[in-house]
Amino acid sequence: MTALDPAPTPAPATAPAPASAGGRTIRTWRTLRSSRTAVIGLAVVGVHVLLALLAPLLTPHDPVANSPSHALLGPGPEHWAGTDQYGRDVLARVLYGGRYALGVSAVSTVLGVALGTVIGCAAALRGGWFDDILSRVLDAVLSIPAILALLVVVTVLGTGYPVIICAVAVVFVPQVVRVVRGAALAVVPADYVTAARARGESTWAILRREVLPNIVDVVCVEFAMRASWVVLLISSLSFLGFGAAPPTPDWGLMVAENRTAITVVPMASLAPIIALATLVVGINLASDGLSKAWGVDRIREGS
Amino acid sequence: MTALVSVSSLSVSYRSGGQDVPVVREVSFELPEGRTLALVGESGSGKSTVAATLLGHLRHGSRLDGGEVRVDGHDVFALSPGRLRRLRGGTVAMVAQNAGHSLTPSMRVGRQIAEAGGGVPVLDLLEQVRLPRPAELARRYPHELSGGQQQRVSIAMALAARPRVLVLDEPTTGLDVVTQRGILDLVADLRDELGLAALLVSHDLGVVARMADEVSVLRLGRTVESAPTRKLFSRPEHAYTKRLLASVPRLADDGLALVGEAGEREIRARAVVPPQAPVAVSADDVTVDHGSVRAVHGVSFELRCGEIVALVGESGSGKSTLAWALAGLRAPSGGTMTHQSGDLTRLARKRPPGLRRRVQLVFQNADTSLNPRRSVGDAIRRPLRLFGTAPNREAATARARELVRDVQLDPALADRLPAQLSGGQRQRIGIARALAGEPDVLIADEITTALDVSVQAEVLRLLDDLRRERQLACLFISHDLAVVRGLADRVLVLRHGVVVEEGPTQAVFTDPGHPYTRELMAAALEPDPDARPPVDDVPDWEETADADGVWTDHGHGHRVRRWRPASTPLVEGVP
Amino acid sequence: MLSFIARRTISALGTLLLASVLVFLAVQALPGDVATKILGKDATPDAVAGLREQMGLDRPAWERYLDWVESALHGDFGTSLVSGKPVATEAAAHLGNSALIALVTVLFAVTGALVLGVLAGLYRDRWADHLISTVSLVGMSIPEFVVATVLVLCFSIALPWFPAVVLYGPDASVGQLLPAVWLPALALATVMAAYIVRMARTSVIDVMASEYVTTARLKGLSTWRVVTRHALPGALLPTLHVIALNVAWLVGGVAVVENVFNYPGIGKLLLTSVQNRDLPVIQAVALISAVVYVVCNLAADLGSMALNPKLRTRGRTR
Amino acid sequence: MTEAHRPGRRSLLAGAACLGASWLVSGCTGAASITALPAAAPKGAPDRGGTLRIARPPASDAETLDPAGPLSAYEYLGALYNRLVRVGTDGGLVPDLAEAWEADSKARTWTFRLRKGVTFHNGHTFTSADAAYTLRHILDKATASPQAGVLAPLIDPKTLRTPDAHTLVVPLKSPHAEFPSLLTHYNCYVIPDGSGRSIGRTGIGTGPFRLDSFAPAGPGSVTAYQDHWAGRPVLDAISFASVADMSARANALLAGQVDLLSQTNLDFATARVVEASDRATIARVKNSQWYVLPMLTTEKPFTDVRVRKAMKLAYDPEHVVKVALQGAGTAGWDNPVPPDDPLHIRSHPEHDPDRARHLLKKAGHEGLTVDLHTSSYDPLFTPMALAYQDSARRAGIRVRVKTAAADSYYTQIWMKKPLMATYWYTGRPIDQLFTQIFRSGSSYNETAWSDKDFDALLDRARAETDDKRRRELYGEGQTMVIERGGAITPMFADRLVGVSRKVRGYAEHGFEFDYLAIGLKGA
Repeated sequence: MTALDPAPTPAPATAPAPASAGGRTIRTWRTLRSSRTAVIGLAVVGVHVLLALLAPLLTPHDPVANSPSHALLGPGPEHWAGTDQYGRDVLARVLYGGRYALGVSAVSTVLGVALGTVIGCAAALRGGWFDDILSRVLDAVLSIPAILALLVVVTVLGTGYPVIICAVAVVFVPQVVRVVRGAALAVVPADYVTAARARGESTWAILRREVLPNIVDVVCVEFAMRASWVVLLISSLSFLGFGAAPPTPDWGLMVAENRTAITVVPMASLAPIIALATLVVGINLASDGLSKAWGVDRIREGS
Repeated sequence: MTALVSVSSLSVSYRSGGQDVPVVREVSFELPEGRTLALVGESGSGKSTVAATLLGHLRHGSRLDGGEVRVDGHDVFALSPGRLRRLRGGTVAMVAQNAGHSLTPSMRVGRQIAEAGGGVPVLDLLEQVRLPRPAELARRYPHELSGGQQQRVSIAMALAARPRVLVLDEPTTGLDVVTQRGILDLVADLRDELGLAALLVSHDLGVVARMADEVSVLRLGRTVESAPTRKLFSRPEHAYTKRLLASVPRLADDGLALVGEAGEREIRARAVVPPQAPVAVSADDVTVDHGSVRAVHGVSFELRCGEIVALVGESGSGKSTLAWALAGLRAPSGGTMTHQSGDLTRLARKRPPGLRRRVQLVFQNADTSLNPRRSVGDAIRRPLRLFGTAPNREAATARARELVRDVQLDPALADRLPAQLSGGQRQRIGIARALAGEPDVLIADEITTALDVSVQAEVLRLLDDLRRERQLACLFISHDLAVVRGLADRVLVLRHGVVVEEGPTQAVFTDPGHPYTRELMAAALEPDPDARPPVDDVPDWEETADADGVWTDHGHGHRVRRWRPASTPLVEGVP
Repeated sequence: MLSFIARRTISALGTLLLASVLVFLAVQALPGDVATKILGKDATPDAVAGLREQMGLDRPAWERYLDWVESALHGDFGTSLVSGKPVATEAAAHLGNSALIALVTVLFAVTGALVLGVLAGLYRDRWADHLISTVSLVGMSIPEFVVATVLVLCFSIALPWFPAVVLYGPDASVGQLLPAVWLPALALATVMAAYIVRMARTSVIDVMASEYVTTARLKGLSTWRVVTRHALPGALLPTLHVIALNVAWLVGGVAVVENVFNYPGIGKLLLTSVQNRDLPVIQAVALISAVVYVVCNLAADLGSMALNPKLRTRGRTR
Repeated sequence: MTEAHRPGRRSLLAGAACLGASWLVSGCTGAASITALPAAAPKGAPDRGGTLRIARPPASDAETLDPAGPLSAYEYLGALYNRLVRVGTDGGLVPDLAEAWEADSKARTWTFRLRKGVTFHNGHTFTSADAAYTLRHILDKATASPQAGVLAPLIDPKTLRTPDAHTLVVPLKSPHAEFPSLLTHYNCYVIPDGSGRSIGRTGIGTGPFRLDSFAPAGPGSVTAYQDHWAGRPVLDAISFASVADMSARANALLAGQVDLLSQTNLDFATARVVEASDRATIARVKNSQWYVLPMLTTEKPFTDVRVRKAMKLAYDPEHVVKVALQGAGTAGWDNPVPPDDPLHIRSHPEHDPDRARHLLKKAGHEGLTVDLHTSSYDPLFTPMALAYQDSARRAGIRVRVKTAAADSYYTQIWMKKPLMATYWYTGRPIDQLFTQIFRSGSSYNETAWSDKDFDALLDRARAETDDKRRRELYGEGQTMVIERGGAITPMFADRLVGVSRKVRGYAEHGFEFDYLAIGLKGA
């Protein structure tokens, strides 16, 4: 007896692709492709990653080698972006600088977001005293400006990569927790979570099977947002002289070193600025595109 | 004289996901002065979109493809912004569906009404819509009013500018049946008093029968049939209209209405529950508290295998709280609930697995009851694995496909995501998931309220089949008396957490003992223009719980809580 | 409503206490110490030891923390280990100067951002929206020290309209500091405005799509009245918290910009005190930033209560 | 808008261009090396009057005006005070508050004839009591003066005698022919009798300017002292501003807010920018900074003199000067005494990588690998270290350059790591140089070098009253330091001082400039 079944409401007529895990990634990829900003953003970030990885092939110059004989050159055939005061090739330093910026920010963002997500979900699900205490601690850490926290940590443990990564991760875990907790709180009262509770599933099982898959989009957008914020934070740190120690090629450090010579060799400062801005714009575009594609409500992010 | 409102071959499409989805296809009708036209159809039929075009409003992203809407002689879409604003103020006014959402939360109600212009004093308008203490009420914010009060404010706001056409978009959906009756009477009186033309949009045939002079039936954006109300209800011509009318349960049905292909209606007699059927669940003096508020107060009932017991009552009567307590989601603060194989007063998490799978819950809103990121097959497989009713993965998958077939769906749907299914299909999967644990007791918490009337009929049919085949005990929660009348063997009427009347459905419906039950039945709307309300006298009453017993017995298990006629006339209080 | 404020203040105090403990523990472990810093590179080991003992740096950490809290409650934040001046007055002077920048920044950033955000939201997907969104996106991507550097280059060196550097001490008068406030404020405002614009735009779009705004439109009200009376209160609500977070961020963000302009504000005090390992000053600055953060959040909560009557009349229903 | 902000025609052009993106990208090309920079500050006579604005790095938040103290606000001292004896432009001693001085036959007792008619800023006349008190103040433990280390072994404060108001007799514990040169240090500025406690704030002295206002690590100013004994200074006043960040100081100069950056050795890029600007220029001060790579002679492998010798022969100082300074300085050839010091000896061993390799093989350190610590504390440390690394590689020595944090460099690297980079200002008299930095046990002996013969030679040279003989003894001392010392001195660097184009009469020697003659043209 064919059910008197009116066609589904005019929801986007997506072809009923198989809904297995493979299907889900295809679906995500299609939604990604559908939003233009996400594609542009990801393309820009992709270019940056490529440039950073292929740096040795792209430029013959060693980013750290000093050749004072041709210091402070403007852009020319030999050095496309000119040289800085120690005669180091600016273009090479920008390319290698990409490694530092991308590497450190990627790792610390992953670390921070992973940690933040687990804590955020647990807080939202368990609620009660655990949630209260956690909010108190988060508020305390958030109340200290990131710059101060980082300055103190870096002066205590020095400026090695692991130190900076952990410091940045620790500093922005509270913000991630706040956002993820908000997103999870919106999912927890949903009936399918109540159904899981009615079945007597354990908290961890509910977290893993019901809550996490539904906030993965918020987490990804949060990841992209934080990555751009981290890149800026790291470059500010280097600018203040607390980040990468010279002579490592780092964009913030390059701006700091060459900013007084901006009228003589403008490219020495502008190249890292352009690189930094394009990378961050790329990440922001990607995160915007992602959030539009997945219809993530960025408002919760503010609460 | 041309009609006040004339819509000719209106076509509207909505851009989504890259293509243009047609929502309205060549709809035409006329609305003369002082007459009321009803647009009827199921969700997705485009009726709200058509209604909005009378005010020249198209939702963000939708586009006018063709046709014309002329109001008072002007083509609405050709008007300049200034003239469009005058039209919206003075000539056409709209009362939106969900009053709670259509009133600005940060503005006092009085100012929102005054803002609509027209110079009519706000207090007069509030009195006209029969709201108590207008002065005090005008200073309140929307969230401080009840659903009924909010809707009356919306109506007052629409009337402020003395319009000549009133557009009502599902004015009473989501309201309790008694409040709904109050609102409809108010609109009818105002319409006649002010000589307004009205365009009523609704999916509830009872409301249409009561209010409309003409009816236009819409399906998927196309006008299927259009006729005067009495003719349409008595001699429908189009198959879809027939089926639609047939699917609506009637208070007079003494069993479930089975609807044939061409809309022929056959009442299936209720299954007789053998008296010696074992008691699946018995609840004794159950009390549940919500913080300081007592939601359920001393409810007792028995539920036998194969029997459907209905819990009826308005919102806030505690019926859902009781159901959730039984399902183990809320711990009762008093009384006991026992099942053959164990005590149910403890939360689900603490119940032993053997007992936990015995009682299963099906949720009202099909959209949020299934995890959007998992296929429906997974949703069914999970309880199978958890309760061990399927030894391994392959057996679970096979069993799951079987269950999908049991709820009369194509097993191939198991791989789909919930978003790719219709409301009705999703609700059936909810039921299949409940059956995975092979329960004795199924709790259905308003499972048909959110469904279209045709889909509702099928789900009720499925529920009835299941309890017959599997000797399933079912606790059915609803606020729709007609649905309960057709499905349930026994019924309990709940008011403010207390059972005011209980007994076999036949007895309670033919001879309701308690005035509250009579009030509910009087307010129920039958899809028949000249239907007499089954009950007419509804005396004022008040509670009495004096020493010699709480109940008066009416035989065959039909009991009514004691009451006496109210000594002082109740102030004309509107809930 | 009063209970709401009381509860918020108590939790705020809890946050402050916890923040001060965190900072004290972190700064405790700073390598090298202030004594060697003060006596400079010519210091002989015994002079250093003498100074340490004189400053009480050899007492156990928790004892010093308790003393610090106890005296802080009386408003005495101890004396700076480097300059010997009482920390309270020094920090107050620097905070006052930074407040000048903060005031101008917040004025520029918040008003500008809200206007732009609302405009972008209203004219959604039209050229105004695209222009404002891309500009705010770029604004968000350029760190404030880059903006500061370029501003100095253009408006101090090439076009001498504004001073490149502040030559006055921390207790300079407002008159002396005023000409030097505009560039740092502009640098901070661009970054801060970018965040607020994006948030305002998103919330305006959501509110304009809500049912009550559509109803207001269908009542025949003018667009201006619909936006100001009906849409704005709802749109402002989520934006308030972002504004609060950004203002709190200022205390940190200011450090970088003040370094470029040598502006004697709380940020520069923060940097020098960390370099000098001047424990009492670091702690005072951390406490000040915590207070600013807490006050901003409290203000945001009060603001949202004003905008959203639901919160105000939680008690009275039906 | 202060008067300094009149937009000159050229700056407006530059401003408009700056806003145009094209100019930013092109930038001015061409490898103009340092030599294009002017040799010294702009010539010509200054106008009378005007205020000189100086931007200075604050010594520390606890800086004072006490010339003898460890943390004195350096730029104020030259304006407020005078010394008994000062160093002339030719490096020799020139009378200041002491008109003449002579020693007895064995150079044990020195008598100073003090100038008459000199008054302090507070009106008191300058007498021998003030001079005696100044020396006692330096030797006082409470002052913790760096100069005490040099003078305490020579002077017993109680034996100072002031026979009359204008004669000071200083009996020494041991003969010292060059004793007056020790009083040229800025710690030895003369302060009024008994002003030990208050001098830190009042700054009362006999100098060309009197104190107007002073805030530690903050702003301050001094005004011309009308009845200064050597006549009124050219300027009306000098205002000081503390700007910690080096780039911020440069920006202040470029924006025309200040006229002089003191105590700031501009790196090449900034120097080129300042030179290119139409408001400021560069004043070069020859060989004003002595750069040194001290080896701790108490740490392996530098305990072996052959290894020290090899480290010195292995690198070519001319290469380091060319690479690190781009020619703005002179090769040091491991001789700590600067070339323009009259006692400097010309002879030094030539760069000989093979002999270095041979010495290392004999010392058993074939293929030596050492860590060389550097930091961003001074812009020239890293280039010097890298230049030494390139040069020493040819002699088979592998040098690893390690960078440490700037703010903890002098507390955790200096005099603690076996090999690091540091610098001193030149202008110390040779006896003070050798006593403070090379005599065994001195607190500044950064190579921890103790050589009995060298110490004995120093004492003999001090006692030698015959100038020619004393010059030969100091010559032997220099050879000893070159041959056996632990200090590698690759170069003496010129200091690049940022100064406004309006400044005239900027003459700097021994890290101080002449406050009397300096002035502004077209102020």
